[in-house]
Amino acid sequence: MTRFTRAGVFALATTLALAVVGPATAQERVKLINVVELSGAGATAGTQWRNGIDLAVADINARGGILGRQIDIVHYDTQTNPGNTRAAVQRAIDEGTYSVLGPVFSGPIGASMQIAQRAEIAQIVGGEAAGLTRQGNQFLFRTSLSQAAAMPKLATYLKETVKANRIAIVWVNNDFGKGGRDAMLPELQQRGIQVALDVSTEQGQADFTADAIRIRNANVDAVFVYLNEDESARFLLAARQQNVGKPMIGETTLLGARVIQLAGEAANGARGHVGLSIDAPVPAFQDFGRRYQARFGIASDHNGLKGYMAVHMIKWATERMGRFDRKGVADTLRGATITPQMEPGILITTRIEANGDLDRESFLAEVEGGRQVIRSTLPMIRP
Amino acid sequence: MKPVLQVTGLRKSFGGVVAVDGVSFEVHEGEILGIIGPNGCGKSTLFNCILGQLVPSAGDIRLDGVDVTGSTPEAMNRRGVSRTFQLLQVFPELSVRENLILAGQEHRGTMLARLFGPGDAGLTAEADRMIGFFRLSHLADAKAGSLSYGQQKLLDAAMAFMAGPRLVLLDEPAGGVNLTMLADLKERLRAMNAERGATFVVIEHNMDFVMSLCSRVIVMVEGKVLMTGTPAQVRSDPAVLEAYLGN
Amino acid sequence: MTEVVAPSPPPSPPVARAASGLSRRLDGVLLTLIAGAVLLWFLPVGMGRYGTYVLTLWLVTSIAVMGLNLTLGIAGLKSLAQAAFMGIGAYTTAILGTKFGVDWYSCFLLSGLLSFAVGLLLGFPALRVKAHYLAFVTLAFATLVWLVFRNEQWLTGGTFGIANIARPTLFGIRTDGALAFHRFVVVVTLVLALALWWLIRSPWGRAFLALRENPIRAASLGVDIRAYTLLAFAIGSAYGGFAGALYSPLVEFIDPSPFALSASFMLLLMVVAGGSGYQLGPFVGALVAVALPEWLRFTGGLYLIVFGVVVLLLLIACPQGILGLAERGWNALRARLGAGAAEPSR
Amino acid sequence: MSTPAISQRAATATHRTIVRTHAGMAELVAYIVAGLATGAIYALAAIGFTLVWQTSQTINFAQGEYVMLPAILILAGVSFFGLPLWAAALLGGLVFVAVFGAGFKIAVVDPMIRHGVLPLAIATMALAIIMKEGAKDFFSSEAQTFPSPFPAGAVDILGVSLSMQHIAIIAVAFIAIGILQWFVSRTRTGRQMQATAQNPGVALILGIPVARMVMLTFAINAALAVLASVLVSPLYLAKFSNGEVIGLFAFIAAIVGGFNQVRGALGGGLIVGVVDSLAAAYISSSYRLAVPLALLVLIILIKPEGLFGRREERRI
Repeated sequence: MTRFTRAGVFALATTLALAVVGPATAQERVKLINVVELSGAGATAGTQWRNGIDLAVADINARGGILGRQIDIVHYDTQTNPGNTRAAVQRAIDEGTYSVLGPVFSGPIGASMQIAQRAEIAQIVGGEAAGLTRQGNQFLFRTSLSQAAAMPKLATYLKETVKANRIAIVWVNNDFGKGGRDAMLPELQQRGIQVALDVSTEQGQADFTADAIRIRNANVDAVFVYLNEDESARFLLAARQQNVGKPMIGETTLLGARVIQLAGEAANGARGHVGLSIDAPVPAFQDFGRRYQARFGIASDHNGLKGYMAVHMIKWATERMGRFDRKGVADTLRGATITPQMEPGILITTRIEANGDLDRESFLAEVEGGRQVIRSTLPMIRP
Repeated sequence: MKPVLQVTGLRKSFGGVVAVDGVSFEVHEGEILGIIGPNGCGKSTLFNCILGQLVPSAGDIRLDGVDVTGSTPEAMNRRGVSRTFQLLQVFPELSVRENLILAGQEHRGTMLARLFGPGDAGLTAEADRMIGFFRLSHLADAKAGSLSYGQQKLLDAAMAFMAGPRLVLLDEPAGGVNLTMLADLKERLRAMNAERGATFVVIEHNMDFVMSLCSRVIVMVEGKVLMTGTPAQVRSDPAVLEAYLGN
Repeated sequence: MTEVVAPSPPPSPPVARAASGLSRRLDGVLLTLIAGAVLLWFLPVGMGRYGTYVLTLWLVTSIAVMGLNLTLGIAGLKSLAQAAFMGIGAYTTAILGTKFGVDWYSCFLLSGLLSFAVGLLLGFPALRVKAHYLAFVTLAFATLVWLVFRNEQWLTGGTFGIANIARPTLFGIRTDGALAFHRFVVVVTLVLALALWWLIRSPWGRAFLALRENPIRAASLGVDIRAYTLLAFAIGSAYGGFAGALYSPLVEFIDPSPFALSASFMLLLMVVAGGSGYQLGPFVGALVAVALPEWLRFTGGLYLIVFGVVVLLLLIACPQGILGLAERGWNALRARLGAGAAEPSR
Repeated sequence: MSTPAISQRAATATHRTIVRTHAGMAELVAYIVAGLATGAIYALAAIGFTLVWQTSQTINFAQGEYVMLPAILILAGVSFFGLPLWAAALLGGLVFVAVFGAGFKIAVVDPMIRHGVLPLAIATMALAIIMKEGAKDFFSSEAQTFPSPFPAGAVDILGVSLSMQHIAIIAVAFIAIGILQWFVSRTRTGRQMQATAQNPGVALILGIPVARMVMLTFAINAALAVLASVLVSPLYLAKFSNGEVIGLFAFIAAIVGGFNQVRGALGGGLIVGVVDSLAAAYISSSYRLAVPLALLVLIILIKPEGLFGRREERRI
C-alpha cells in the first residue's frame, strides 16, 4: 500500500513539477521509460526490476543526476504479453525516452527488441535466455550473465564439487526455465553427467508434492533446480515435506534471499552458482541489499540488482560521452568494461561484449542456517 | 380419399411408463382431424413421435405411403410436415416477418445458394401474404416477443403454414388464448383449410374449439385410442363422457 | 389470461440489431462500417507509431471478437476458445511465413481455413452438449492448444516463440511502416466485416439467430441444426484465425502467452461488454479491452484495478453491453421526442 | 550345472521385482495422499462453486481468487494493523465473508442475475482481475509465508512416509464438509437451503425464505474459501496469482463430480487432485495439465451430469 502511495505521490509530484516549471526546465531533465512485467506471469520479477530502477533513480537524482540533469522515470506495464510490450516500447520511443529499460522476460524482449533497434536506441534488459544476443542486435544489452555463460560454471561445479553422475532437473516451463535447461543439457553431456529425470513444471505452479515424490524415488545424486524464486521456495518446502534428502543445486534463483526468506529451514543445504546476490562478499551488493530492504520492505533478488545496474549503465555511458546522445549510449556501452571505481552504481566490474552479453565475477554459494554463504568466487570468463 | 399420414401400432415408453400404447389412425387429404383426451393421455408424446422429436419404441409412420419412422424433425419438415408446439414457440427477438421468412427459407434452394442469394430468400412477398392472411399486417415489423399471447399463437400457426406443407400438426393452438382471439384463430384455420386445402391435425383441450373446427375426432385415454368419429358421435358416446367426467 | 392490445411497434433501433431487419440495404451498420473505415484510414496521421499500433491492435482484436460474436452473440453457442483459434491462425502464418517463405496472403487464407476446420471439429461436442458444458469443453480445448504451442518447440518455437515475421506487400508496396500496415489492416477488417454483414443478412444469419432463440422450434421448421451449429462454430473460429494471421505480422513476434485461456476470457468479455449480438459490438468491446487500459495508464500502477472496476460497473449498469445501453437510451429518447402517443418501449 | 546359478539369478530378479513393486506401491500411495490433500482444497472451492450455481445460476470465474484472497487479508491484518494472527484470521475471515459473500451477492449478483448467466459470469471475470491486481498492488507482488496451524514433518504409516500437513488438510476438509452435509440434511435451515438449491420456484411456494437462503449459500461459499485459503497457504505460500490454478481445478472438479451435488463436488475435487498428482508422476510432465482437462472433456461427453450428479430434467 505504502509503495503505491509513494509511487502515486512521486508521479503527482513529477507532473506538478513539470506543469509548474514548464518546458524550459523540462529540457534540463532526462526521461527514462521502463517497460516491464508488472502484471501477469512476470509480475514478481518485473516488480523487483522496477524497484531496483526506482532505487537507482533516487540515488542518482540525489547525487545531482546525470550530467546535472535529473531523471524522470516512467514505468509501463506489459502484462507479460508480447503485443502489449511492443506497444509500450513503441510508446516509450514515441515519447522520447533516452534509453529503453526492460523488459525482463525473454518473450516480450523478443517482441520488442527490433523496435528499439530500428529507432537506434539502447535497450537494457533483464533477460537471460541465450538466444537474445545471437540475433546481431547492436542495441540490446543484458544486465546479467547469459545462461550460456552461467551453465558451464554450474556443470563444472556439479561434476567436480558435488561429484554427481546422475542428476534430476526440475525446471519451469517458460522461456527462463526452458532456456536454462536447454543451455545446461549439452554442458552436462560434455562432462558425462546423466540426466536421469527431467521434470517440467508450470509457471506459477503451487503444488510441487508429486514432483518431489518423483525425485525422492529417482536414483540420482543431486537435483538441479531451475525455477523462479517463489516456485523455488515452494519446491524446497515440498521437498522437505517429502524427505527428498538429495543435494539441491541451483543457479542464482534457488539461493536468493527471497527463497531463503520463504522456504525458511527447508532452504538449508541448497547450493550452487550465483550471478548476482545481495549476499555476495561484495560490500556494494550488501549495502544495496540493506537499502532495498529498508525502502521496499522485502529482500531484493537478482532482478532488483539488475534494475539498479541497468540505470547506472546508462549513466556511465552518458557521462563517458559527456553529452546526451541516444545512439551514442549503445556505441559507448558496446565493448566497454565498467568498474566500480568508474561508476560506483555498477557495483561490480562488468565487461560488456560486442553482442550485448556480460562478463563478471560470480560465486559459488550454499545456504547455511538460513543465510547464503559464499564458498568461492569464480573469475570472469575472459578476465 | 387417400391417406396423407398413416400411423400404425405406435408405442412409446419412458422407462417403465408407457405414454403411447399401440395407437393407429389415418389422416386424409384435406381434412381437419382433432385429437382430444384428458391431460397426460399421450397426445403430445404422439405428436413428438410422429415429428421426430422423440423416437417411437414400436410401430410405424407413413407419409404418402413412405415409411418415415424415426426421421429427424428437420427431415420431417422437409417432407412437408410442420407443427406448432403446446408452449409458445416463436423467435422473440426476430420480427414477425422474419419469423415467417425463417419458417419458409429452408425449403428454398441449397444452403450455398441461400448464402449467396437474396437475404430474404425471396420470401418477403409470401411472408407478407401470410401475415395478411392471419391479420397481423400492422405488426409485421414488430419483434415477435412484443406481441400479445394470442397474437403469438396466430404467428405460431402462420409459421407452420408458411412452407406450404402437406400436413400441419397443431398442438393446443387454443391454449391460453382469450375468446375473441380464439374465434379469430378458428376462423383463420378454417379458411386455411377451405381456401388453401391444408390438411391438419389438432390436439386440443378446448372441446368447443375442436368440435366446431374438426370433421373427425380421435379420443385418446391413457395412451390408447378410445374411439374415432364425427364430433356428434364423440359428443354422445358414453365412454368418452366417462373418461372425461368419470374420474 | 388477459389480452392486451399491443402498442404500435417500437421504432427500429439505431444500432440495427441483427434481429430488427435482416434485409440487405444501406443500413446503419453498413454506413458505420464504411464511414469508420474511411475515418480510420486517415486517423493515425500525425498520431505517432504507438497510437497507430494501438489502433491496429484494436482492429485485429475486433476481428477475433467479430467471430466470437457470431458464434456466441448471434448463434448462442458459448465458446471459451477464441484466443486459441487466434493462436492457430497466428502460428500458421508465422510458421509458413518464416520457415517456408509462403506469402502472407496464402498464409492468411490457410490460417482461416485451418481454424475453420478445427472449429468444425470442436463444433461436434456442441451437438451433444449445451450451454455451460459446451463452454467447458472449449475451455479445455483452449488450454490444450496452448500446451501444444508451448511444448512443441520443433514446430512453434516453444516458449521462445517465433521472431522476425514479415509484414505483407500489397501491389508491390511494402507495409513495414506503422501507418502502411495500419491501412492494410483497415482494408482487411472492412472486407471481413462486410462479409459478416452479408452473412448475417442472409438466410444463414436468420438460421443462426433461430439457433440461439429456440433450436427445437427451428428444427421443426426444417432448419438443419447440425449443419448450422457446426457452421457457426467454424466461421466464428475462422475469424479468430484471420485475426491471428494479422496479429503475427503486427507484433512481428509471437509466443504462446497471448493465446492463453485468460486471453479467451478477455475476448468473451469484449463480446459481452460491447453488446452481444450487435454487429458493431465487437468494435466497441475491443475498444474497451484494448484501448481502455492504455488510456487508464495515467492512473498509474493501479490501472488494471481501475479497468476491472470500470468493466464491473459497466456490466452491472448494462448487462446487455454498451450498445444495449445505447439502444435503450436511444429508444427512450425517441419515445420522449416522438409523438406523445408512443410509449417508451422496453 | 548351471541350474543353481540360473535359479539364483531368477530368485534375485524376483526379489528385485518384489522390492520394486513394494517401492512402487509406497510411491503410488504417496502420490495418492498428496493428490487427496490438494483435491480436498479443490473440493472446498468446488462445493462453494456448486452451491452458488444451484441457488442463483452464478458461474463464479473468481472462485480461485476467492481462495487466494483471505490469506492475503489475514497477512495484511498482521502487517498493517499489527494484529495477532488469530485476531487477524478472525477479522480477515469475517471481512471476507461480509464483502465477498454478502456484498458480492447484493452488489453484483442481484442486479445482474435476471439478465442471464453470461453477463454475470463476465462480471465475475472482472471481479477476478480486481481481486488479483488488488492483492498485488495493495499488498505484495511476492509470495509470502503463511503460518501453518499444523506440525511440519512426516509420519510413517505402513512403511509409507506421509506428510503431516497433507493428512491434516484432508482431515480438516472432511470435517468441514461433514459439518456442511449435516447442516444441509439435518437442520431445518439446511433443508430449506437444499430445497432452494433444488428448485427456487417451488421453495418460494412452500414459504421458504428463498432470498435469505440464497444469501446463506453465498456466505457459505465465502466461508469455505476462507477455510481453503488458510489450509493451502502454508504449503503453497500466499501469492496474488495463486487463484488461477485453483480456480481452474475447482471448475474441473465441479464438472467431473457433478454440478448439482455437494458430494459431487467433493468426489470431483478428490478425483481431480489424485489424477493431477498421478499425471505429474507417470505422464509427461509438460503435458501434466492436459490430463485433468482430458478427463473433463470425457466426462462432459459421456456423462454430462457428472460422476455423482443428478441428471437435470430435460425440457422441450
